[in-house]
Amino acid sequence: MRSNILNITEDRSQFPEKNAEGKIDVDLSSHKYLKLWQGPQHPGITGNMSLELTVLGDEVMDCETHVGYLHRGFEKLMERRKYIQCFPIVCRVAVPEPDFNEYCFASAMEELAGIEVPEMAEWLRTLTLEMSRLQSYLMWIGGQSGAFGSGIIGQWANYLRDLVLDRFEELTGGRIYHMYQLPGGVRGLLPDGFKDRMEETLQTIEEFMSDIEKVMFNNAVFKKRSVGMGYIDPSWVDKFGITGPNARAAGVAKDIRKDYPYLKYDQLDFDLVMGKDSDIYTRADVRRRDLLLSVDLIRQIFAKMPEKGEIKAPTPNVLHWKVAPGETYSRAECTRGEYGYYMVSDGTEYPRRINVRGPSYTHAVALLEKMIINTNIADVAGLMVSLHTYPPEIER
Amino acid sequence: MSLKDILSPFTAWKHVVKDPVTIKDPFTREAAERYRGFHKNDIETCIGCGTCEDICQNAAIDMVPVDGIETRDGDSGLRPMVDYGRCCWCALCVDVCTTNSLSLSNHYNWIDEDPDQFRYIPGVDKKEWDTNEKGWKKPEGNYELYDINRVKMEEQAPESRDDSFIEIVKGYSKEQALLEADRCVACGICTATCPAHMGIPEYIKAIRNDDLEEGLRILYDTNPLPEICGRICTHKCETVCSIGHKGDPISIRWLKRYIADQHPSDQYKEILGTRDIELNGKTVAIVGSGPSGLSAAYYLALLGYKCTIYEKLPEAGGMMRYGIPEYRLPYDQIDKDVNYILSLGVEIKTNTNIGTDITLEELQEQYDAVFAGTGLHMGRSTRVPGTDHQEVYQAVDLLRDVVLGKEIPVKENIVVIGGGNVAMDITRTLARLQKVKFGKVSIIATSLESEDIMPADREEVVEAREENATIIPGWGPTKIETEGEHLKGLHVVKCTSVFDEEGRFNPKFDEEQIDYFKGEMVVESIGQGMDISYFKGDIKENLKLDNRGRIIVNENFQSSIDWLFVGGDIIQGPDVIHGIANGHKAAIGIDKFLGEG
Amino acid sequence: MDFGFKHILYALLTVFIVLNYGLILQGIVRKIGARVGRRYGIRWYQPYIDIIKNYAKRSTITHGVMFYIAPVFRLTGGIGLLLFMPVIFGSEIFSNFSFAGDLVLVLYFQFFGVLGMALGAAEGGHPYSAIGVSRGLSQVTAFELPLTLGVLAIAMQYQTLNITEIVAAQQGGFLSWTLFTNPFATIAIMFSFLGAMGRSPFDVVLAPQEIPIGPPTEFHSGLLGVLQLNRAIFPAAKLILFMNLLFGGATSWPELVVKTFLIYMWSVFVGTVFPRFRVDQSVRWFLVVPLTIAIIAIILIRF
Amino acid sequence: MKEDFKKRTVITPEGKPLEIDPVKDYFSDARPKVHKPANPVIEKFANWARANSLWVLGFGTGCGAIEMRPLMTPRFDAYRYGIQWRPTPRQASVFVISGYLSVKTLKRVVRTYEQMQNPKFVVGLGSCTINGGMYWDSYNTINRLDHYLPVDVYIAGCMPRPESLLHGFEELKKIIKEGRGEGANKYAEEFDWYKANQKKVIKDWDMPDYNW
Amino acid sequence: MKSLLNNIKSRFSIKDVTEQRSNLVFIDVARESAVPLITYLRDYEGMTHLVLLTAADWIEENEFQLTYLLNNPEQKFDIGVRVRISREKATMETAHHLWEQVATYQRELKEMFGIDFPGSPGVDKPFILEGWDDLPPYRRDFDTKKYSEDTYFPRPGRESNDPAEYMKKKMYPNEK
Repeated sequence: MRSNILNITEDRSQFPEKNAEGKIDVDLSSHKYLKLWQGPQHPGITGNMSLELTVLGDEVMDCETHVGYLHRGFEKLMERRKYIQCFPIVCRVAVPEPDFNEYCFASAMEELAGIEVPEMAEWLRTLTLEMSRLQSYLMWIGGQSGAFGSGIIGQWANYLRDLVLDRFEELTGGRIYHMYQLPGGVRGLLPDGFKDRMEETLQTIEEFMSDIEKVMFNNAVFKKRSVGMGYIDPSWVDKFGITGPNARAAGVAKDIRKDYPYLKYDQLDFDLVMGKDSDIYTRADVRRRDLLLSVDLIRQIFAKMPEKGEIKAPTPNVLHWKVAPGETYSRAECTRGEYGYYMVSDGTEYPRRINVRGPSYTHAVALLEKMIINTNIADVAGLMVSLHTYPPEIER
Repeated sequence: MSLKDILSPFTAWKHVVKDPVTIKDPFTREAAERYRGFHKNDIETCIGCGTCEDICQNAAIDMVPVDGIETRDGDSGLRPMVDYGRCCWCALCVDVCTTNSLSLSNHYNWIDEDPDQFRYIPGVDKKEWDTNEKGWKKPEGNYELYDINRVKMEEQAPESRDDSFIEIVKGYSKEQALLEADRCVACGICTATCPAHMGIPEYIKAIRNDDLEEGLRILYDTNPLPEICGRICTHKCETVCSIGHKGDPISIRWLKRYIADQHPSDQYKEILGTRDIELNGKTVAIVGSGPSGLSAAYYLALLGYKCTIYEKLPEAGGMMRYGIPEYRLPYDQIDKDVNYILSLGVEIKTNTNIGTDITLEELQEQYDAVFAGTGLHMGRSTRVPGTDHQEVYQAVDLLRDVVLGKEIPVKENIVVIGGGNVAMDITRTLARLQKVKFGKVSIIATSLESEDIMPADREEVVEAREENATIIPGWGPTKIETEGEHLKGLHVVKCTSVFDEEGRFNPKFDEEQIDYFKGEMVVESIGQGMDISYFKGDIKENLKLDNRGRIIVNENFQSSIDWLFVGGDIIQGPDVIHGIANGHKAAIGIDKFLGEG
Repeated sequence: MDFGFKHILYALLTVFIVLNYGLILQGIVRKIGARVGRRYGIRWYQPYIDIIKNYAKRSTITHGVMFYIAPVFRLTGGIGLLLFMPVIFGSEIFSNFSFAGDLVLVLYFQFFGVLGMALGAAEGGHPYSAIGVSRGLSQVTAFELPLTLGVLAIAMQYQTLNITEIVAAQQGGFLSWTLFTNPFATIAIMFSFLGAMGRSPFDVVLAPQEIPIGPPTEFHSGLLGVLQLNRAIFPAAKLILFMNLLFGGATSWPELVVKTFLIYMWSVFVGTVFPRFRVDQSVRWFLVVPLTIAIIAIILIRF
Repeated sequence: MKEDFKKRTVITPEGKPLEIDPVKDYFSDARPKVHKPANPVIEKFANWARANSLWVLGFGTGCGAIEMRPLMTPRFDAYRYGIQWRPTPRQASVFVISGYLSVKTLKRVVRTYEQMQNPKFVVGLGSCTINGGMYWDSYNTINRLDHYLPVDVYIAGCMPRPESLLHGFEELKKIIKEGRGEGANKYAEEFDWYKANQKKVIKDWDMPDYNW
Repeated sequence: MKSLLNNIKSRFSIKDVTEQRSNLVFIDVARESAVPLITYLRDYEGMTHLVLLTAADWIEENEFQLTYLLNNPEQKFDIGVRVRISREKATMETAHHLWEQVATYQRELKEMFGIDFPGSPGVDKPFILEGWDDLPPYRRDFDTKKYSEDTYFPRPGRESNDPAEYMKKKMYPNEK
């Protein structure tokens, strides 16, 4: 279930003794323990957060997550911006996957304002969401292998991601921040020849993914490091609010694309990617298969979407768009789990309150702090990446 | 763990013999066709409306003056300056641009040591990407961030209106007004162009907020005749409206009418807070109850002056009542505006002709100051042969007679000379009378100006044609053919241009092309003149005129005689909104004059 | 062994050549690794610039005397390793200070640098250094065991502790190389070699993802320059050692280049595709796989 | 101030009380020194080496860090231009401030910058470093990087593309070769001004002014 | 969902029910019944997944609104439990014992809104901000633009003109 230096298999999660508050008593002056900070300047940390580790030898005794290094106060900034002005800033909440922010924001707003998005725009949104999932997974796979010391996968995966970004650039005009899913629709049809180029990219991805499977997933050392590491018990899923691949790898079928079909997902044919061992390896494998599923979904979308159509519903003048008062919650399945926007409108041109629910919020704080205890320092980075945490969505 | 797990990773080595996927020369790599790079701006097309500044959530855009771009009607003379220390390249400024002048190139590269360098005025400061054709442009198709099409106004159908004087335009309902007001981008380009500088974006905003009382207050800040202006204003604001560059301009005039229509006149005092005005004991006489006179009276009354209006005709309103047909401006609406002004303690003496019933000198003695806004009530003649015939009429006279209820000698075929709004008014009025009298319409209106530069409002021409009047622009009259008591018709010649290169009136004709319009009656409507015969004696001596016979006034509309203020059409030419603006400024001037004295 | 002034000059020449060879090798190997990742990688002469750059840094801070001495220790380890074994067999100039018991000294120098580094890094006060050092020491200890046993097996095979003699014994066709005469010892040593080269899967000491580059975390400027020199000389020296012990040594520079390059490529070949072991895993691995083989080698020699 | 940093008194094994000031113990408060360039010929050669061996500190301070990965991976492969990662500030020579800096990060950035060795260079990446970018009105991000650290070169963009970054590094190389990359000395010269600015925004200043 | 609403209506004092979507309902409850209600929902109605916990500031009414958004993973619907608490010395009962991540949420709310949750672990520790000495930033009366301008020196040299004002000035220089 877990592993530690001496390979003692009994449960060491209660070692050392915990006090009434559930924390261990650490006397640093005893020189028995060492305080170790990983981050914010640390290459093994995704994004910018820090872990305050208390270690005994190579074993982590206690961990506290510190976030806030990337806090920009989005939720406050949005309160003093008109709805349309929030549109360029929402994508900045999560850099690897801006599109889910754009979608959740737009759909929450459209729901409150009673706007019906045209068919074509829905297809294009579905397409960008899947492309986004693709590139995010590709970046993650580089991080996961990198965290265990294999640089070569990261090189390939980032190349593949770059290809997807090129397609994004053609479609949306932006590489990282696409600012494509405007409330009411999207900002452009597919450029000429886009499908062919995308298909080429997908083939390259599939080609490299089979290599990555051979080099990373059929790798003795990678298995040694990841199998049995970082176990998540299925009973924790509700307790910690775990969603997405982390839950699916634990055998809990949770996928918003299936559970609450949005956009055109009800017209796409796919099965949930599930795992059962719930360790780092399984989670990695679930994500790998999910990545390939995205490839398949993009092909399906191309096959099913119409050639032309309206891309934007008529909306009120965006310069003074007043959204009807009300509250709603809009969610989407991102690579890390449930992404959601909780929007409160008071009927003015400015949102009253927008709360962004990023999956990392639960994964990187409460869950990570629990999982990290009694692991090896060397595994901390790999463990963290296996939860696919991303700090900016914790602190926004 | 199997042997396969140990061996299969080595397959990675097959890549060592493959070519690197690296971009060999990343320094000259071009971005995608749609890439959002640095800004470009077509400064000739740009009007400096500042909508880009409004939508920019980064406060990255400043509107700054630019050398070589003059401020003029419809162009603020400002151009956007972009701060790349703020810009996030969302391109909303491009999508929202009212003239489609702003776009982004796909150039992405800007490195500098000095952080203060990262701002420039696209299109003005030359940049290497100015000629770059690629880059982000507003998406094609029905992609607009606001509605560029005007909300349709319900009107009387031509069949039901061509024999009556019922008001044609029905006015906006609340839903329509909200939709129309929503289209406004609140740029304010219209404000300066409007002679009265009405707070147009502000009152449109009041409509959006459904705060019509606030809207009314904004209207009365600069314009005491909203019902009238809401119907017949020449709406210079709409001409320059920034939305008009790619769609229909906002129907500012009708929105103004919408605000005024929503309030019964008995609520005005409450809303405008004019219930109790303290008099300051000074008195002002106002000659003429046209827009300038009423406007001056209103603002003077607000300041506490006791005003008395002297009107020659039986009812107040001047040209608004006696020059504009009822189907455009119903009399009850004039009464509504006028009565409110009178209710503020303004006194009116109708049927009182200055010069005959009472002289200016007497007014000077009785009052502290005098404002003269007597307007242009004399028709001008083309002076072509035959204009002295008895069947040749002046449009202003006929229009006045209609209002006064006099019998109009309508003939079966009529020719109208003129292409302005007055010409359209008389054409459509006579057409109605023809329809009543003969059951059919046979009237021709002809103008010097060709169709595209006709001074009349576009919708006037369209509506006139809907009412079966014939409009034939581009012809100049040469001779009226008469035969004793009877009039036969009008000879015309093709007019090729009206203004010379310097913009002066200097028509050119093509003598080859001639035409002949048959008719038993000719109405001239080529402009009006003023009648200032009431200035007599010393006053006439001391009053300074310019070389074209116009009274010289200063910016407060004070003439060379300090107690005499002059405004309205006789200063500014025929235009209701100018008249209102004059009256307002004269009121301020009088207050200044009397306050000092 | 007569220590003449001439010998010192010869030794310096050797060090100079090996240093340059080491630097170029470093550059080329990184380029090869980059090719697997489908990119061009650094320029082959980049390591030279890096060293010059580091020496050209203007400021240096210190954490104490040991902090200064540690890189010198480390470099001494590398140069010591090089100087006490023959580089080119049969060449007077490049036979260095090889003497009767040099094999023992060479094994000691393998360890010497790490110890010095441990002292210096600990004085640096950075927790990552401390952790890196503790990992490094345990890993070195772990792979030294099979290595020493393997070397012992060879010493027993050739009945000498002099590397020159070991090389001499391997002359006469490649079938007389230790590789073929004593395959078990070779395998054990070559597995240990993986650890000695500090590449994946045994690079947890420097692991940038886990503890940013371990022991040298605090070293900078000129101090890092010294370490970099060592990083060029030490691997090259190790390669020469393993070449001498297992692959018949070299009688000319081109032969040396070919052989050492191929030996180096063995660690690159493995290192590029495998992630890294945790230190407990690598220690266990060394104590199970190579050690067993080394023991077999010893036992085979005995009988 | 954190509990760990507060002054405290401990009893030594001899039984004597000993006052400990951890801030003084952990950090140095010596002012940074101005390091004059060496003689021009040597300096020129040194600058060439500095320019061609840019060791970038692996500290992604903002969202710009996301474009670092493409930069260092096959597609753009900055290694071939002498640009390399370095995970520790001691050894890095270039500090890429990749976008906005929250106050909490600024504190770490200042510390990290001060740990780097002279000469060191700062690249401001993205609009946020120039004038606050899209977070210009945020209560938690600084607006102008040059108020807190000497910046050598700015790259406009949000995000700047990897190509832009490469252009930026080329510009930096040019600056270094021309001997203008003296940010570290500037920092030392105007130390008090920088410190005052830093202290104005970093509210819980629990470190000495200069801590390497 | 109907029966669920009936169940809780009979057990708790519900102020109001707003049906936003077929699978999203907001329930307004009194402060005292909030935590018992979500405990009940979690334990007996299968709403085992806490989606989020957040607050909104209704400064005009001098109240904070707390929203506990609960999800039923089996039957796929959400219930948002809304509670109004006073802005003055805002406190709320802690719910950290129900889900592990609630303590984090409450820590954030304490920092960003100043809502206290006595008994919640680590609630007083700074979470995102460091050395913050102003109003809790998510409160409506905290002006982020002003704070930013006062603190972070905007780059000088920026000035803009309002087109309407500028045109009036240029075209009618004599008018005020």
